[in-house]
Amino acid sequence: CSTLTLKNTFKCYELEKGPPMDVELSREDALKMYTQMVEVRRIEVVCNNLYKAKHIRGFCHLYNGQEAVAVGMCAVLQKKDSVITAYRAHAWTYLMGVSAYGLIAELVGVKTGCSRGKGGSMHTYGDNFYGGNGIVGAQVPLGAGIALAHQYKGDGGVCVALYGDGASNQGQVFEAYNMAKLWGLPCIFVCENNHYGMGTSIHRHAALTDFYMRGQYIPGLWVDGNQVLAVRSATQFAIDHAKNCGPIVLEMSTYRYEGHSMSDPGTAYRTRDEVQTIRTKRDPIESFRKQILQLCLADEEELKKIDAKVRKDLQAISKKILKDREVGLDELAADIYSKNLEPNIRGVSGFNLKHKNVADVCFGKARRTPPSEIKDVPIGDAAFAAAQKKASEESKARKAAAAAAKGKDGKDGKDGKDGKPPSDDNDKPKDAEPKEAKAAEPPKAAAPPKEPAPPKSGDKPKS
Amino acid sequence: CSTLTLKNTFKCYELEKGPPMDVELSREDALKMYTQMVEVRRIEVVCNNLYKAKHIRGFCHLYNGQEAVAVGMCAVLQKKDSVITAYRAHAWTYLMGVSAYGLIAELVGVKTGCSRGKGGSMHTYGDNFYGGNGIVGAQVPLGAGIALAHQYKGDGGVCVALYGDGASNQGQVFEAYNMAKLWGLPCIFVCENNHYGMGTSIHRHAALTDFYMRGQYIPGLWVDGNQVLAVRSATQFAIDHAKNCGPIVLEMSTYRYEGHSMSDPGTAYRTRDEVQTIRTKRDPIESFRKQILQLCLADEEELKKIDAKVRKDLQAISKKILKDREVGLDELAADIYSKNLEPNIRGVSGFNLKHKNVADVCFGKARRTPPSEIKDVPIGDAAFAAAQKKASEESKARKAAAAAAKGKDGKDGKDGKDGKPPSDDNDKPKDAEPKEAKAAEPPKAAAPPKEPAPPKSGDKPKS
Amino acid sequence: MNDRSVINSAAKTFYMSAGAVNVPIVFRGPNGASAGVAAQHSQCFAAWYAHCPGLKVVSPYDTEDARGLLKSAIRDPDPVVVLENELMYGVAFPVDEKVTDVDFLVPLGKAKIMRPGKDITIVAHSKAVETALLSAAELAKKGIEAEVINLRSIRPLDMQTIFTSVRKTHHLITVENGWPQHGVGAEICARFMEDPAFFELDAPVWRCCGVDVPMPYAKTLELNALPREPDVTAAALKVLGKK
Amino acid sequence: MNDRSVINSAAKTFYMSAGAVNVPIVFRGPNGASAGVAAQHSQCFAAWYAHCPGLKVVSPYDTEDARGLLKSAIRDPDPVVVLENELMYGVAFPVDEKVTDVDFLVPLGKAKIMRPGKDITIVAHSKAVETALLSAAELAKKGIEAEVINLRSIRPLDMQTIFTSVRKTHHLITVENGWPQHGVGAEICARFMEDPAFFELDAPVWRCCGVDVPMPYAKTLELNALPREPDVTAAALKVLGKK
Ligand SMILES: Cc1ncc(C[n+]2csc(CCOP(=O)(O)OP(=O)(O)O)c2C)c(N)n1
Ligand SMILES: Cc1ncc(C[n+]2csc(CCOP(=O)(O)OP(=O)(O)O)c2C)c(N)n1
Ligand SMILES: [Mg+2]
Ligand SMILES: [Mg+2]
Repeated sequence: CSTLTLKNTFKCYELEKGPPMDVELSREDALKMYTQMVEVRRIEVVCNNLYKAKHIRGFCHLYNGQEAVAVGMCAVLQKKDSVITAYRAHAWTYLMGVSAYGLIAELVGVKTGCSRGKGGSMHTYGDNFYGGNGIVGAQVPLGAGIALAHQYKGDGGVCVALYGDGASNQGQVFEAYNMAKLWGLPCIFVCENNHYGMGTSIHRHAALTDFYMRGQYIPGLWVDGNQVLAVRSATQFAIDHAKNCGPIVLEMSTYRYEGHSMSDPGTAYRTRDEVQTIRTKRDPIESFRKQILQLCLADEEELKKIDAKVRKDLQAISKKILKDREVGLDELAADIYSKNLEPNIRGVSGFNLKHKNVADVCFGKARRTPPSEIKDVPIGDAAFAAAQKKASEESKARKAAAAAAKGKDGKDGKDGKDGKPPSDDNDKPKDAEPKEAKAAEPPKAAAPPKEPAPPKSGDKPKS
Repeated sequence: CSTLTLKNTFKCYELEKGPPMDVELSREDALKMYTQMVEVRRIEVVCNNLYKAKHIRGFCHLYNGQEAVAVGMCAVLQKKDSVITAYRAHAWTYLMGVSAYGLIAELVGVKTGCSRGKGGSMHTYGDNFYGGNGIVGAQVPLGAGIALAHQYKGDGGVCVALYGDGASNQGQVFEAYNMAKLWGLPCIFVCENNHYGMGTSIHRHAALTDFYMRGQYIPGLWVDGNQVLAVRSATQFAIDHAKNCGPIVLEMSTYRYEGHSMSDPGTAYRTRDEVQTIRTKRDPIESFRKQILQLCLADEEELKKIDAKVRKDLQAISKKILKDREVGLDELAADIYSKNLEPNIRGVSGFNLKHKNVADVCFGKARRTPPSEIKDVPIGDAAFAAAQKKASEESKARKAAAAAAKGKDGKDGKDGKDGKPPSDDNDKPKDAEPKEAKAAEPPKAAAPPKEPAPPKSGDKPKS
Repeated sequence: MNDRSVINSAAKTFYMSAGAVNVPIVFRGPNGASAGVAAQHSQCFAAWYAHCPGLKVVSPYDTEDARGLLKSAIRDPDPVVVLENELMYGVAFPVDEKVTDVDFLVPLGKAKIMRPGKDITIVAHSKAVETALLSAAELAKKGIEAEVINLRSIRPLDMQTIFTSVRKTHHLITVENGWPQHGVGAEICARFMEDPAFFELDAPVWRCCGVDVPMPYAKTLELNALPREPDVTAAALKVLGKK
Repeated sequence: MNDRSVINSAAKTFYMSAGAVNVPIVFRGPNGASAGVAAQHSQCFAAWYAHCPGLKVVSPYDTEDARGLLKSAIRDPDPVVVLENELMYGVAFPVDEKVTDVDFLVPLGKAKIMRPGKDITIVAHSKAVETALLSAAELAKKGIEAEVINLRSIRPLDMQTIFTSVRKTHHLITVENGWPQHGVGAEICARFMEDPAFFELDAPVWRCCGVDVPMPYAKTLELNALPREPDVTAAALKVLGKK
């Protein structure tokens, strides 16, 4: 195991301290992450070729250049954690457990695809991987919802919700921020800033290009997203934060080498020079390779072997996939509903198709929440009220203790100045417990659940 | 004219300085604003009574307690400026030029209403007043669009887009912020913070309750919205800012005395005490009355006379309105389209209604943009490109001047390092002029149009 | 959460994932016109949502519907949109004891015959069922027995119940408070065109719908913007050739 | 800008303001299925928008439509939704010289007869017009003369042109790439039920629509998810009782 000091990799926003700058790297981890980065890049090379050969159709968004983000993050995510991302989803799909075969086959549209060829490039799913999403920004509130499920189930998991720099301007992102903060959700918002939307540079689409600050009242961390070790550290830091203090925003500063999608040559809105400079100076794989060699965790030969093996394996996979078939026409009307109610589905000219469920022969099954998992825990406003109640009880306890220490009466735990019982306050959500009576001033916030420090970003008016 | 020093009325966010604290108040202005505040409150009293007597139906959102905001703002808005707000629109409608008669009649649903009774409480319009809007937050992007129209027409007007504290969490508000900032729109975003959404206190709906900071990269100003003079100063300040530097966010801190709408008693989520305290200590009318008396701009007697006259006038209006009739059934199918294409409109049971246009007999007419007003000015991306071009030309001019000063050749105004003409750069929006070739670094923003200083809020990471 | 999210994220995911990810979510809320709330707050979304495969859409009328359909929606593994009517929130209906049972469910996708009849079928959903029932009572006075069908589900549409009824009555009108174009009645008309039941009709199907205008505020206009009992009764008589 | 804003702010304002505030705005963009882009990017919004009074909705097919309808939309004082088809962006059509005139307009609300015929009417919009024309060519080989109508506008629907055609052909099918339920064809069926032209029909109206599923990615499924020439031809023959 070697120790290594990170440089220029983080900027903090509303955080007392960031991730540690000294990181450990074992030979095992180094080789694993290196291999994964090489794999996900190679997968894209294969996809690129298959697209050009017209085996893949429609949209196809490549991840080349951004590999360190997915690999670094997945290096520390655990089985219980979940991920949701946008349409640039290949690397994520693979790292979240879908085989390269299942992934590429999906893009080719054959039956062996992880969505049986019905979803295509943007719609791949796995265990705790809630997919790509073709609607810019739509996955972000869904991610907050998944985080709410983690909180509700108390399973200790966090949700990573990824979105691009372009998506960061979507209103629904801000709605998700607000609710995640209010409810203290274990959500890690990750902006993969590759510096362009669909042909639009960040300066043309975002009024504030410091994407790690855009949570405003949510702490943020800027990360050099082309350094896999920085990403890994930042992610561990973010997981700890999300579990203990609620949401956090990570900006992974990175770059995409290819066009936005296969139909974009990627040269109309940026110079070839710009792309070339990043490729030579900041390539995530190249720079990690150098780090590994410098630390003597592996030698050149070993790494070359990995490269060669990955290349060979994927070539074989790609070849094999091309022999696979699409699903039969009977699946046109399959799996529209998990519990279908109308056996006949309307075809182009009449109700001549039969619905069927093939979910069971696919990689996953429709999972229903078993009654044992349904809990009576407060969420949303109820969670808020519970937190208020807890805070109020703690304050009573403190006062009582203080009073006792001074030898005064403990007032039976009530502290209403005018002697009203606390339940006199009408401002309680349904089902909530009574809490302290309010002052005539507009009410102050109780601490949101699990949030130890109040937000700071708002406390600095200049004059 | 008296001078008066404001206290505790402003907090600045990302502004070098706020409005002046010394304000002038003439007798004329004092009496005008006082009268208006009394009028808009009285209008609401009348509406309240008419509602209880079942003459007004449906939603009805009263403005009591917030009068200083509308009156103070309208005191400095000019004819060329425009306003758009939400459903709590009575005071705004009146102050933007609709008569009390037209307004109240609209609520009663009669033909003399400013929307002929077809719009009701939330849908009233006037010259440069783009209405109430029943969809929380929807008016904010519309307001940014109106500001874009002011910019496009170059008419020197600004748009005031008002929204509540609850609405401030709507995603579309953030989308409007972003585009307003990017395009340097003359838009004044105004959050009327009355401390509650629909039964939800700000601390339960907003993760950051400093609404004047929520533009983040847009400067903001907190204003004591119960002091009409503070509101007036802040508005003048905001107009100047909007015209010269682009958007600004004002938070008008205020309070609503009544329930959210007539169906809400307004006591389930706040204490009676809270309401009472504001009424006695911070009432906008009472405190302005005191200021006027203190400054000897008028005497008690005069103000009482105003009160009495307003009361009497509105009583008369209210009485008269009740004698008015609803529009005829023929107007059910009137004014669906400005230029209708299908003479028969489907009634409940067949195409038995006739479309008609009554717009001409109403207070306004459908206004089409005359060809003479259609300009070929760049907006959006084109405006951005134009600004870039201007900046580039200025920089060339500077360099040429410097070179000339040093006795070197001016290079014909080209400064491409490799001798390429500037038009070699592919990153230009359609219709835009060629601009300078880019460096290999991700591009830097050109100054947005009309925006002299770069945003500051983003420049302070802690570590 | 806007309409596109409902469709794109909830309705399509099960299909796109080839059955791997089901979306057991219920969207519920007031739908259609309330009283005096004007155009922006009065719109029936039944046809919009029901246009989209992957969603199930129900539109309860009375207490039994409201309880039974919502409970079924919650227990269902697919996304269900429950379109409630604000005006019905305050209306109490007598209910059978079984309705209060914790396991009382109303099956999704099945219509309910509210009143049997042999002369004409009146199909409606949500508050329009009330209008249909009032009309049936009125028609009864004229010796006409109308069969009133409460759709309950808009997607899937329980056409079998309607076809069966029409095989008996040979006449059909639809009543809805939503707009006509591409509405619920329109689909029922189209289904008849495409089914042998078409030849059971003794007259074309007729639609009573909300007037094709945004909802006005003024009371008289508002009242006249939605089908009322006399409208439905008149339509029924017309279809029956009695007028 | 989501769908509700289009409806609530643009469509309803003129009515709510009793004609004081018109909203001269054009919403344009690709609509319907493209190629290989799967469920989230393939949806026809024609029926959704056309459901709502206050909007005008057009759906161009060829170059002439695209230019003429867009220009008319821009010059129109009301909100107009222009639903373009991504797959047609790359298709060149020969055009008459007049089409290139700066003042060339295609009137909103009027359908166009693309090919006259006397045996059956085929109504379509957007890319489905192509399918209808292909089918008409195929039918011609069998000696059947189909009249193909390009709707151009979905709201208002130019029913007069369709009625007139059917008075001649006595047979009608509709073709659309959108989903069937509450779709464009459904409304046309309903309008026939309610018009004397109903009695001109020698057979019920038949719809060819997109299959009632989210759009799959796999090529064969995708191809089969939309009506193709043989589907339309078969439907036409069926309606004509020739098969
Ligand atoms: C709601 C929505 N608007 C527009 C689009 C078209 N679109 C697809 S990707 C994209 C750009 C997004 O850029 P960014 O978020 O930076 O992600 P990146 O592609 O760089 O990974 C746009 C505008 C869409 N799919 N959905
Ligand atoms: C999009 C939308 N969501 C919900 C509602 C219901 N609603 C009406 S007013 C309101 C509260 C808004 O509060 P705020 O913005 O603070 O304005 P205030 O009423 O205090 O003036 C809500 C939730 C609505 N009209 N539109
Ligand atoms: Mg990007
Ligand atoms: Mg409020």
